[in-house]
Amino acid sequence: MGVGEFDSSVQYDFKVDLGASLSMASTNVLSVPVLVFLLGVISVRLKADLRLPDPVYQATAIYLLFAIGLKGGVALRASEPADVLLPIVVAVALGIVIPIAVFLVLKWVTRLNAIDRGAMAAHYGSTSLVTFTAALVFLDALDVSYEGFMPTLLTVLEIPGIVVGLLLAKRYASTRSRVEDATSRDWVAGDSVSRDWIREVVLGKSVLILFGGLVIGFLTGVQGYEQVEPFFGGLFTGVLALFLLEMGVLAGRRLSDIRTAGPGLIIFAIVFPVFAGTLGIISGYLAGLSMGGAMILGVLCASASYIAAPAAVRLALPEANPGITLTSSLGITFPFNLIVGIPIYYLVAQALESWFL
Amino acid sequence: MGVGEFDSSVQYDFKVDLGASLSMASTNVLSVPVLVFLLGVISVRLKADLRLPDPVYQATAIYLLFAIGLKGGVALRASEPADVLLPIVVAVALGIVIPIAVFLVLKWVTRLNAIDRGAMAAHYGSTSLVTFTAALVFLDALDVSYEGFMPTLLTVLEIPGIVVGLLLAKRYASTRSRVEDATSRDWVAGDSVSRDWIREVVLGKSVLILFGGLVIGFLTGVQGYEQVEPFFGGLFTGVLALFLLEMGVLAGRRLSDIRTAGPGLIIFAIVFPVFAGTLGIISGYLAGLSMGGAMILGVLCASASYIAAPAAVRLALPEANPGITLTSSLGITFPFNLIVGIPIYYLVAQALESWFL
Amino acid sequence: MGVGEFDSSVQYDFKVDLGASLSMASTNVLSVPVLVFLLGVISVRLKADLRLPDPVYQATAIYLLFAIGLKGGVALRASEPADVLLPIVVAVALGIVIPIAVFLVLKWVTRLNAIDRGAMAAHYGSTSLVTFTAALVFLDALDVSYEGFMPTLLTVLEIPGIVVGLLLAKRYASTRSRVEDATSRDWVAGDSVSRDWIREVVLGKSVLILFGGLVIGFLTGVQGYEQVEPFFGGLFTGVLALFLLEMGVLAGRRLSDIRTAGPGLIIFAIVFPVFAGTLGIISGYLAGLSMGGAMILGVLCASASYIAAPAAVRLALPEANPGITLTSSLGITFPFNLIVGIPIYYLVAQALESWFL
Amino acid sequence: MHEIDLLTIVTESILKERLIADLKIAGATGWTLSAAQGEGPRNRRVSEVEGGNIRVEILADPVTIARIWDMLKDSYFSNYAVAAWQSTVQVSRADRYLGNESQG
Amino acid sequence: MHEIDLLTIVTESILKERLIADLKIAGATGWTLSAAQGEGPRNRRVSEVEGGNIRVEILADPVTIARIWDMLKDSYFSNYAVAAWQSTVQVSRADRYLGNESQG
Amino acid sequence: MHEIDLLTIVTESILKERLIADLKIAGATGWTLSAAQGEGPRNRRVSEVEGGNIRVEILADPVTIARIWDMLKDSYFSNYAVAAWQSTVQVSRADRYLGNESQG
Ligand SMILES: Nc1ncnc2c1ncn2[C@@H]1O[C@H](COP(=O)(O)O)[C@@H](O)[C@H]1O
Ligand SMILES: Nc1ncnc2c1ncn2[C@@H]1O[C@H](COP(=O)(O)O)[C@@H](O)[C@H]1O
Ligand SMILES: Nc1ncnc2c1ncn2[C@@H]1O[C@H](COP(=O)(O)O)[C@@H](O)[C@H]1O
Ligand code: NA
Ligand code: NA
Ligand code: NA
Repeated sequence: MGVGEFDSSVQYDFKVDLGASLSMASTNVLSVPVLVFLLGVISVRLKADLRLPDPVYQATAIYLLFAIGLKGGVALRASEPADVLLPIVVAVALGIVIPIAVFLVLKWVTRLNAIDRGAMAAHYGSTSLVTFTAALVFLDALDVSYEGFMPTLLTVLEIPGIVVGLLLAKRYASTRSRVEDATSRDWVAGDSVSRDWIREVVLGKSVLILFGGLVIGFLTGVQGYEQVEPFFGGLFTGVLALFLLEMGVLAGRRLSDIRTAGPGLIIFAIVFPVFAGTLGIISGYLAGLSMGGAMILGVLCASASYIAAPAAVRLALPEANPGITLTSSLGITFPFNLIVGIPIYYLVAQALESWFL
Repeated sequence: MGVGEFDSSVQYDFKVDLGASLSMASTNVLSVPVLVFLLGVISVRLKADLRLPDPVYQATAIYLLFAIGLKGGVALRASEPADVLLPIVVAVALGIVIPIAVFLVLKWVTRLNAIDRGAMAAHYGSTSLVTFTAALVFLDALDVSYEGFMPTLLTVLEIPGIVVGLLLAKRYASTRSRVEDATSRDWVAGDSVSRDWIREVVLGKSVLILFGGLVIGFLTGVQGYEQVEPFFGGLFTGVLALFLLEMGVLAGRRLSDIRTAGPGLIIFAIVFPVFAGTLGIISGYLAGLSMGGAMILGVLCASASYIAAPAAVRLALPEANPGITLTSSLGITFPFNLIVGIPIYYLVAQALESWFL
Repeated sequence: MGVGEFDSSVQYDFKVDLGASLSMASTNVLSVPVLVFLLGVISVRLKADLRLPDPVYQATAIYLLFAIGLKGGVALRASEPADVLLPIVVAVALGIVIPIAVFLVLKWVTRLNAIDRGAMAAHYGSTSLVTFTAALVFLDALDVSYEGFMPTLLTVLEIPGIVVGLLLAKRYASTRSRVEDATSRDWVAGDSVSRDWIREVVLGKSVLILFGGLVIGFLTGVQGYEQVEPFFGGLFTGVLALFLLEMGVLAGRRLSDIRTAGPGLIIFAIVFPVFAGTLGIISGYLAGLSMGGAMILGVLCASASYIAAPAAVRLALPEANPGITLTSSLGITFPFNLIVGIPIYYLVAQALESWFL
Repeated sequence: MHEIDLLTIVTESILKERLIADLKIAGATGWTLSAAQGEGPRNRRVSEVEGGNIRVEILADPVTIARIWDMLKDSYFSNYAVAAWQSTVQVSRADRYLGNESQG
Repeated sequence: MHEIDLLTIVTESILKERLIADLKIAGATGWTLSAAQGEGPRNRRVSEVEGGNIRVEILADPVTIARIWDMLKDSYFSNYAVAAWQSTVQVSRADRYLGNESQG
Repeated sequence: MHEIDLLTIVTESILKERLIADLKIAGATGWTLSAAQGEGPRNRRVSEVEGGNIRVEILADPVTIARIWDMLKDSYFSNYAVAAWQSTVQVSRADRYLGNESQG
């Protein structure tokens, strides 16, 4: 077989990959949840916000968190402890490294002050349940398998990033308060709440539900899960779609703020996830995860929190500007990940697979 | 074979039909959704209104609209464009003709002023999602097939009737304002909102969700639908039942107003739907629909809106008396259609079938 | 075969029973609904109450009541009237006897006044839907059959206990009002509402939904039920789990009040259910129920109401202290029944089976 | 603009139907109700299970408001969790809020 | 502490978007809205189907409040179910509630 | 009837637990809370994601109310979206709304 033949064969393979990639990207974009998200965004443009009633939206969030945890717990029980340990350690490490990277990179590409950079670090150091879930739905649609204990990594990655981000901001804040006096009154309040924020973050409701679901799934096992499968399993993708209607509205409202965000922040909100996602995929392979699992860890690293982190930051770091962090995480990074990021991380995971597995 | 034998054979066939008709009527009345509707009505009589909490009711409406649209979109994609075009054109025509008929007929049988007749035209020119849905459930229970793109016709018929009804009322209103001066101050307000009402009607939330579902179903196709089928498909009839509990309460509250409505309005609210339904069935056959499809188009014509139209009329035509329109559409026509209308339209469609198919 | 051998064989059987009992108890404790209840309790301890939004919680209650009624009605239709009659009569008798027993026993073990004892009688004379449902889920998990018409007994037992309890308290109240004058002003109000309370109790919303579901199930039959089975059947255990999250929070909030309840009340709240449950099981066998059915009747007798009864008592007997009744029924008896009571009643039913069947 | 009294009543949600009926008996021509939560010195409520408090506002003439206060004192204060306060506000169409009895 | 006017408007929930737009046109710098139910002498509403009433509070200077009253009289009172009342309250940062026009 | 102060605070719903704790520290014996939405001049809120505003009413003696105002100025105004206003109302059982400290 000559070089020419080999080349053309490669080319041929490449064509197939391109076709496969396109069909895969369209599987993602044309899935009901992603299309519903776009419907939500469009409804904001048409000034007819298709929001769910608040209590239903909150119940939907509880459902998704608990269902993800429950399934993860059932799968965790079926896993070998040895297989789970290294990924958990790696996830904790990523939860510390990523927010520090955010804090440093933002100093370089934007003019944000340390408090806002710490707030951003808290958001990007934590994870997005919905992005994670959409990636699972995506892999399921492609029939690609992944480790069942991925929700464990979601739970593990939720907290450390927020704590590290807040600590980075607080370190600066305490320095400043010694220098400036005009704002000292604020810092009294800042101090008086300091006892609360670690508790608030670690024992937030979303973490409790997710973690509670994980433990309950672990305890009840496959047998107990079967009784509730039609509710927590069968309905999952449909409920996710409904939830994404609301997320689309919330993201759509942020779209008009993007112009004011400045080019540095926009570039960051798109490029950093790809960087963090690739880091997550490589770490996943090093931790022994399958291709699907590594991709999901990449998605966790690439995604930014817009529920747990904003709440924690608002309470513990009220001086931070939520306009900046929410526009970036909810207005740019979330839609990017949902629509093009997920297929990209899948391609990256595929491309890197041969290096590791 | 003599005449007598022929006669008796006809009689025999007729007996079978009667039995079949009765069993069909009881299939309808004894279905869970219809019984739940009656439970809602009765609960009002017992002064213990079994209403769903408002946010849940609203979420249920979103679910029903979206699920209907979604299934319609999936089916639309599987349809030949040529098969769909004529029914759409016919539906638009019905959406213009019916409200004009309402406006004229009401002048003849009631003493309503032009504004209230325009409001009635808007209600009866539009459609009722729940009546439509109950008819689908009815046909499914009888295993009678219908065109999958019927939700497209529901979407098409939702708007024109409202616009035509409002235009009829507005035409009178502008005439009047030139004559009478005492009410001129009101018309300032009437004018200042005139820019809004077409937008309000065309881009109302219910239309957007229904139409959004249709487009999403079309784009995602059977493959994408499968992922959300347990939620948007499997649960559909059950959620409809829950929704009808609330509809029963709302209709039950209107029942006591019927006495005040006057005989003309009561007769109209029962006879007009049968007339419009028959018109719809005939038009459906002429447009090439199957028996099931023609019956559904009849149901769409026979049903009166009590969500989209009341909201649009309240904003665009505040002088209209909602007591009249809601009592008629929600208190009389809706229960009539749900309980006896649906079997009647089915019988009419069956009876006319041999003329057309 | 000698005595020794017989003995050892008994011992052997006993060992098997113990193992089976333990596995059965763990089936109960490790079921998702019970674990979710514990998650709710723990969340209160962690000061992060995992409550559902109010409207969703209310809708969930409507769903559970209606679904239970519906299934019961479908099953009732398939039952022989003769088989159902005796259990109904027995249930009514239990609904009268149990609250009287509560009233008398409490006089003996506590220092509660007659009004609070009447309130307690109303609570323990009525039933708990969730305890009942959890028992059904438990039996389903063990593949133990029971009569399908058990929801009929639930409905029958809901009301009489409340009425008897209130009558006992009222009898005392009217005596007192003739003696004491200082409180006479209150009794005017007490009298002015007296016309309402029977109506409030008998036509309460929860009774209406449960009873409505029963009638609808009976009318629609298996055929009608099939259309809504995915919603009202398939999702049932999952929705129950969600509901128990809220129940766990409500019970958890009561836990801190237990200390103040006094030893007499605590002992009563645990021992009386076992007594009433055993009475119910025996009565069930005497009424001709199967082992599963007798156990469920026992659960109905053992359980205390914390929705219908508190509402009725608050309106009809405002002088009663809800702190006492809710702490006892929701804070002690409900968790006791859910976690250890259900397996106990099952063991009791098994132990007594040979005496009756 | 005319002066009129505004009475706000916060109480257990379970009393909704009864309170509204009593307001009408006392002569109120209207009311506005919102859902609420709360804590107070008594804090002995079953509403925890039933969905919190209701917050009801009534615009009426002083005679009607006084009658409502009496009704609250007679039938609500001793047995139920209630907070109530009154102020004077200005409205433009005062006759809407005046019952027939007190209009003479 | 400074004196400022507080206007409370209760009306049909379907008017939410329109009312908020009109408040801004009238010069209000803010508003607070809660869901409500109610009954009144007119009681002719479609909102029964649409989810009840809204209760909107507006803090503003007397000029702005007067403009809102005019707006209500012109466009709302005749056609819609509305109750509105006004009182004077005290705030600590009055400038937040004053529009540009009336600050001169 | 007795005079008492009524303070209304509208703020971000995320602050619910913290605000209630702070009210108790300041000496309030009770509070009533409703869900609300709103817009104001600052309008910088995360609550959009978290479910809007809360509207809290506190009946208390002037000393306690003044303490709450101080608390708001120190810890809330600078960092959070807050509107607050105060008026004087009449209640029938004033002692219910007075803390121990100020009753002397
Ligand atoms: N000082 C107060 N300020 C505002 N609302 C109060 C106050 N005290 C009581 N309330 C309200 O009145 C309800 C009943 O109070 P209580 O009777 O003390 O349980 C509480 O749940 C609160 O909503
Ligand atoms: N006297 C009143 N007191 C308190 N609220 C009222 C009163 N009258 C009317 N309302 C409110 O204003 C709304 C509209 O009243 P109406 O225009 O009479 O239907 C009612 O639904 C109530 O919420
Ligand atoms: N002029 C106003 N009238 C009524 N409520 C206001 C006003 N200004 C602000 N608010 C309320 O206070 C909240 C916080 O305002 P802000 O701090 O300006 O975002 C808003 O969301 C409104 O609910
Ligand atoms: Na991340
Ligand atoms: Na129609
Ligand atoms: Na019982």
